[in-house]
Amino acid sequence: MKANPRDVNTGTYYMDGDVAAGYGALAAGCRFIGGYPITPSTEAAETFARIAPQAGAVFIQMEDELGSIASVMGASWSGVKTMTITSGPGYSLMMEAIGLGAMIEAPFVILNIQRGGPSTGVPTKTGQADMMQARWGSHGDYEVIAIAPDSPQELFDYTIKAFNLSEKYRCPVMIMADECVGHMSEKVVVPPAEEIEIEPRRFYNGPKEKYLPFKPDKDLVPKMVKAGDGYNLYITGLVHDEKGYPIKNQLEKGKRQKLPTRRLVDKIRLNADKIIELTEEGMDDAEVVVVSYGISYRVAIRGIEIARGKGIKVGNLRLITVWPFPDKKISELASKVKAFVVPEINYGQIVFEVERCSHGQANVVLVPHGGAGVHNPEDIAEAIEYAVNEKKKIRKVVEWKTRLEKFVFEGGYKLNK
Amino acid sequence: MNPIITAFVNGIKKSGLELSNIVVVSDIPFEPEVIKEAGVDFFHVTRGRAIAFGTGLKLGNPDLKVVAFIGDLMTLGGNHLVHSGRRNMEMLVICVNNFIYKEIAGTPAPSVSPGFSAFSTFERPFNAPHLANSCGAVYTARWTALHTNELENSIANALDKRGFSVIEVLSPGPNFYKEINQVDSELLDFYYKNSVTKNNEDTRNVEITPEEKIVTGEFTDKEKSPFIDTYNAQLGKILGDKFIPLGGQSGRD
Amino acid sequence: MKTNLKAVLTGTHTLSGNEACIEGAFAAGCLFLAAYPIMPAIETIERYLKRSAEVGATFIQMEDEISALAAVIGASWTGKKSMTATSGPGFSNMMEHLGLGVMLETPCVIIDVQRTGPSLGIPNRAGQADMMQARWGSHGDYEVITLAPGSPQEMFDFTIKAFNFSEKYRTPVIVISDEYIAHKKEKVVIPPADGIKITPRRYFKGQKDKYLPFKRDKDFVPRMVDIGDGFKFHVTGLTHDDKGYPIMLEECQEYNVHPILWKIRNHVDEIVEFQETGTVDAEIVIVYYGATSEAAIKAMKQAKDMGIKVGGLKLDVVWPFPDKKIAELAEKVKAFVVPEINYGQIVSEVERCSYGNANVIFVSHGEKGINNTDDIVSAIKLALKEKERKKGIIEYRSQAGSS
Amino acid sequence: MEPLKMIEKDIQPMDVHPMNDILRMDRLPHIWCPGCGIGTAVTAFAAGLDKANIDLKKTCIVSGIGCTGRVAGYIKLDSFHTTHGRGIAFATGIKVANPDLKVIVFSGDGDLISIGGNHFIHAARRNVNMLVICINNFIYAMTGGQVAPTTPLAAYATTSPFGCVEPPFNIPYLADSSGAVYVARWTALHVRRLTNSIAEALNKPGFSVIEVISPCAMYYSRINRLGDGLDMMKFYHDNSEIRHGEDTKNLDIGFQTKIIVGKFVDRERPTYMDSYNKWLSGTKKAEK
Repeated sequence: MKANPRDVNTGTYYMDGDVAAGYGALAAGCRFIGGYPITPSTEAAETFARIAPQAGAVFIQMEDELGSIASVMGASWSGVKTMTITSGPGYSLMMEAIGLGAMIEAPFVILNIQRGGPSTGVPTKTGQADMMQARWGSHGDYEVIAIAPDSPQELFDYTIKAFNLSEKYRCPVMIMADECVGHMSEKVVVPPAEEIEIEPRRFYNGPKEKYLPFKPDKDLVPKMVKAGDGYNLYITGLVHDEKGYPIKNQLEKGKRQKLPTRRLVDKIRLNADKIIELTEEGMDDAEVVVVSYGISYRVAIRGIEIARGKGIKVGNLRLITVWPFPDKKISELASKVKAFVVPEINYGQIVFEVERCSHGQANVVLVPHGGAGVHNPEDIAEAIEYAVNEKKKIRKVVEWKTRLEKFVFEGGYKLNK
Repeated sequence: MNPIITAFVNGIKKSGLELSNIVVVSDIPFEPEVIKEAGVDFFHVTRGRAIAFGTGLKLGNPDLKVVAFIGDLMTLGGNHLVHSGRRNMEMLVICVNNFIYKEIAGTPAPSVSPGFSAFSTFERPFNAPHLANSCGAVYTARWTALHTNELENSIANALDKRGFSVIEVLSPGPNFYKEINQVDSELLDFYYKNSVTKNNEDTRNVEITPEEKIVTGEFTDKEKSPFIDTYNAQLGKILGDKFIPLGGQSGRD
Repeated sequence: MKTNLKAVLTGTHTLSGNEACIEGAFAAGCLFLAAYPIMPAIETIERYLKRSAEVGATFIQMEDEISALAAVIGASWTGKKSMTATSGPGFSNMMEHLGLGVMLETPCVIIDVQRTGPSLGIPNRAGQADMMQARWGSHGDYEVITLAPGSPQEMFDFTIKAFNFSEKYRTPVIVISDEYIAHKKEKVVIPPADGIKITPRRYFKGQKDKYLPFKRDKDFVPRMVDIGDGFKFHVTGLTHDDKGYPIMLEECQEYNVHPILWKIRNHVDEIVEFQETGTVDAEIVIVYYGATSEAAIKAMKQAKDMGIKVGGLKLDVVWPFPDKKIAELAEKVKAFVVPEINYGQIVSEVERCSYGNANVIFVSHGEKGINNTDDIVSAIKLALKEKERKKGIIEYRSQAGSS
Repeated sequence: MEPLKMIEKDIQPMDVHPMNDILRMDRLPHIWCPGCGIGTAVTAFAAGLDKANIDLKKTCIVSGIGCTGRVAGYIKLDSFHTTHGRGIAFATGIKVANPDLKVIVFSGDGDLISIGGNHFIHAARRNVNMLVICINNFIYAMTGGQVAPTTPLAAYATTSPFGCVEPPFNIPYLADSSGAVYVARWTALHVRRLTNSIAEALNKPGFSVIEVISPCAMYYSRINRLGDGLDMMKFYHDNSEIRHGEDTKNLDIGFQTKIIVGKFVDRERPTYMDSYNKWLSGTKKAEK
């Protein structure tokens, strides 16, 4: 299905990432955004509020993030594509509702422009420390899809893709951008509507009385209907059967009890290969592979250039889809290379996944950064150099001591003059 | 069956609305049979978020008639209640209040909801109709589980209103699944002896206190432009022809 | 430090996990609980309320879990040891304030009684699917300490430990139990008050005008004072310097946040606790925690009876994870068997730390929940049969469960 | 006359600022924009603290997030800058855990009424003994001018680019109907009355709310073309009317309409701790 020309503001723009995400959402056919202002994601909400009414879409600023995500799920079941926009603290507030979204299989998108954390942290500067939260933040077992764009153009493109994935797999999809990308102004090309591919909602077309809201198709994803179309829906956040009716705990009787929640994780895990998107470069003879995502990828490019200048063979792997994690790819690479270098703007999150998937075959070096800034490419280059020269197998993640750390803790840096 | 649910189902029928257009959002799980019988769509969402979820449903499809059941005494969801009242979001909120009995009776309450009995018995409850009224609800009423007939009519009236309507129902709280079908006869007796109906009473005077009788009745009934009308009017004024108003099927794919 | 004598119910009692937890809290000197009732954590609140008058402890039922944890953090700064109790959905709501607790470096204890998730799940059925959430649930970088008791007695002991850890490292500590332990009634031995080790709060003792709320000692833990003692301190959830004043710089972020992680990461060996049984010559090691303990121990016995060399590693402290221990065992054993009531959480940590040296067999959720002894035994057999070193987790799915 | 008296007290030798005891001088200059009313309110607050004659050692201040959320950082009391909207919840914990403390929550309209609306109404219902000072500048200023639950109908904001479509809250009415015992509203122009009001409310047991209408020269007045801070102050001067004891339901504020200020509610109700202690002694008796 192609995008509706009414929703697409075709043209070439110079805009920041947040704005591009707002344009992308509308182009993807988003009809409802419930949001709450939070730096640094507000511009996306502002953009949507400005362009939505002309396309019959609506932006509502809810009273808090709890309300905004609940309204988004409501709107999703009313039959429209929906999104919410937030950053770290708001994202933490949404955790309970994300579980509900996974449970009632409402397709919706969350745009999280990450900032420095924890808690209020550094609101106006960047961070990548919500990556694990995206996967594990809500209680109970569920799987989500998370995408990490690295430029305003990608925030446009991957917002559309996020909508498509959420419709396809009926699960919450997170766009885990960061403040740098969100506030970076670059050229953004909005293509004509006929060049934008849109995944339509998987509506049920059979006879009304036969409809089961949670009866899966072959790919484990059930079909949806709209509220108010006379299907007599019963949708609950409790563990439910195919009809949607809650099932009770029968374990006291000592019986086996099959839980339908298994499908919620399987529908992503078994389709992981179709979902995962990566880019790789220079892998053929690489001794060290740099694994990065989001803004760190763009910094890593420079770090790799420096290292290559010293004659080191470095491969560059970029995770566009961070969740589900490309276990197989990393595992495969691990048997070929000496080490992985993972620069990320946190003190170790995705690096542990890389460590897990490398199964002790390659060393893993973390180049950390606390946030409120990006890496110094020299640090990445030095970490690469270290990794290529390290002969031993090291049974833990090596945390590279960055220039910043040395400066702050050893260089006599004074915070209070 | 719980008298409130029965009254609710009868109330919808009395209102003459298209049943398939009604969506019930609740943080209390209903028995599936009830929903099947009522012929409405039903969403059981996280605690306290029924009103916010309903807001999304309404704005996603303005043709829907949304009814939100809140069973948590507006604790978790209090904020959504006051803000939706302020916006005058078109929806009916039925607030099931099980707090009062314990407050007033002063004796150990029957275990209507295990675990809740001992808590905070010293705290003053909200004057729910007044709170709703003060933040802009167009319709407020209070009934007990005993006033099934009045409750039915009230629900039918409220569904007729365009705007944010709140009906508080004093009842044993169906906080947990199994209790939804249980009603305590002792409690009904208590309501019978201790309530008085005063329609159109100023909501300031309907606070529930241990000393006075519970005032029931329809308290507020006013006209105010609902959110979607205000939205369409304001944006239409500014944007003119470019604006695609909410409502009908215009904005939907 | 002495405990309040009235607070310690010395003797042997039959208590449920939830009740034992509160007794542990009182024994540890807890004087404040803010909570919002939720299944299956309600009994903790009831027990607290029942005993609060004689102990002199304060209780408030807040309007939601968000405010409950906020109130707990506030109360902790008044000098009272504070806690909250909740279950999955409430725990999710607390995530933002878990981050605040970390940033303000406030000692407090959160009891999460896990139930089947996600979302509302099944309120009266046990689950273990909040394990990763406890570690990663809030935004930003932080480390937490999480204890996973496996019996009412451990509920009692670990709650005391949790308070001690939280005071020692000035951080929120999570005790992650589940519906099964919470409602299981068992004999709980409460020692005399003087037999209970209590870590006192690390108060600042110097001059008033010299106090800096985030000036770290050598172990990276700063010292605390109480509100109302005239220190006129300022604390903020923003990135801050030693004074607690916000500074929005990259350097300050490094200065502030990195030590918050170090104070846990550099003391992992002191924090991590586990119980080992028969791992010396084991071919297979069952890694378990919390509610699956019973089934795991039974399975171990059954397997031993069959002549299989099987050992057990019970994780008492789940976070920080005992990386070294697992890595060390991985080099000796053939495989790990990890039973969990979820679809794979701690098992991925075991996979990570085994560095490809041992197979990792995961016994998932099981349709039998905590009663999955036979599943574990079958998984052990599967582990023995597997000659190849597999990459990735091998999931054992019970016959009845496969579809 | 209070601010003057304060200066008199310290008049010789003047090597420290007269507010040195109450403001954190090492944090100045503050972050607020020129023309903003928060600074004025903070001055009034400092003077009010002085006038209230309370033990400052036993007083603490809690803020949420936002422009006004930064107030706690400038006040030399035990001060807490917490998460967005949770100031009242945090303060409730402090107050209940240690009832000897005097707790003040100083925050903005978005923080207290939007995201923190639930805590606001519940704390009022419980009648937790605290003073809430709510700066109302009709907009989210820290994040750059988004629509707030106090933005008047048809006023512009960045997330209501075609005019606000939601009627605003009448904060005194909301506070009153939830059960606050002391409710007043002033503008940033009414410094002396605001000071007196703060001093009075600080000595009032129970949940007290003071709304302070404040100009936001950077966002609200710029987006709506209302001039600078001084123009807003002039507007307040010409358009505010003092009506003590006015029924709180008549206190709606429209876009550039008359603002009614004054003290509206001053009543007695048992505070949370009163009820709690009463209940506690009751249970103790029952146990005996």
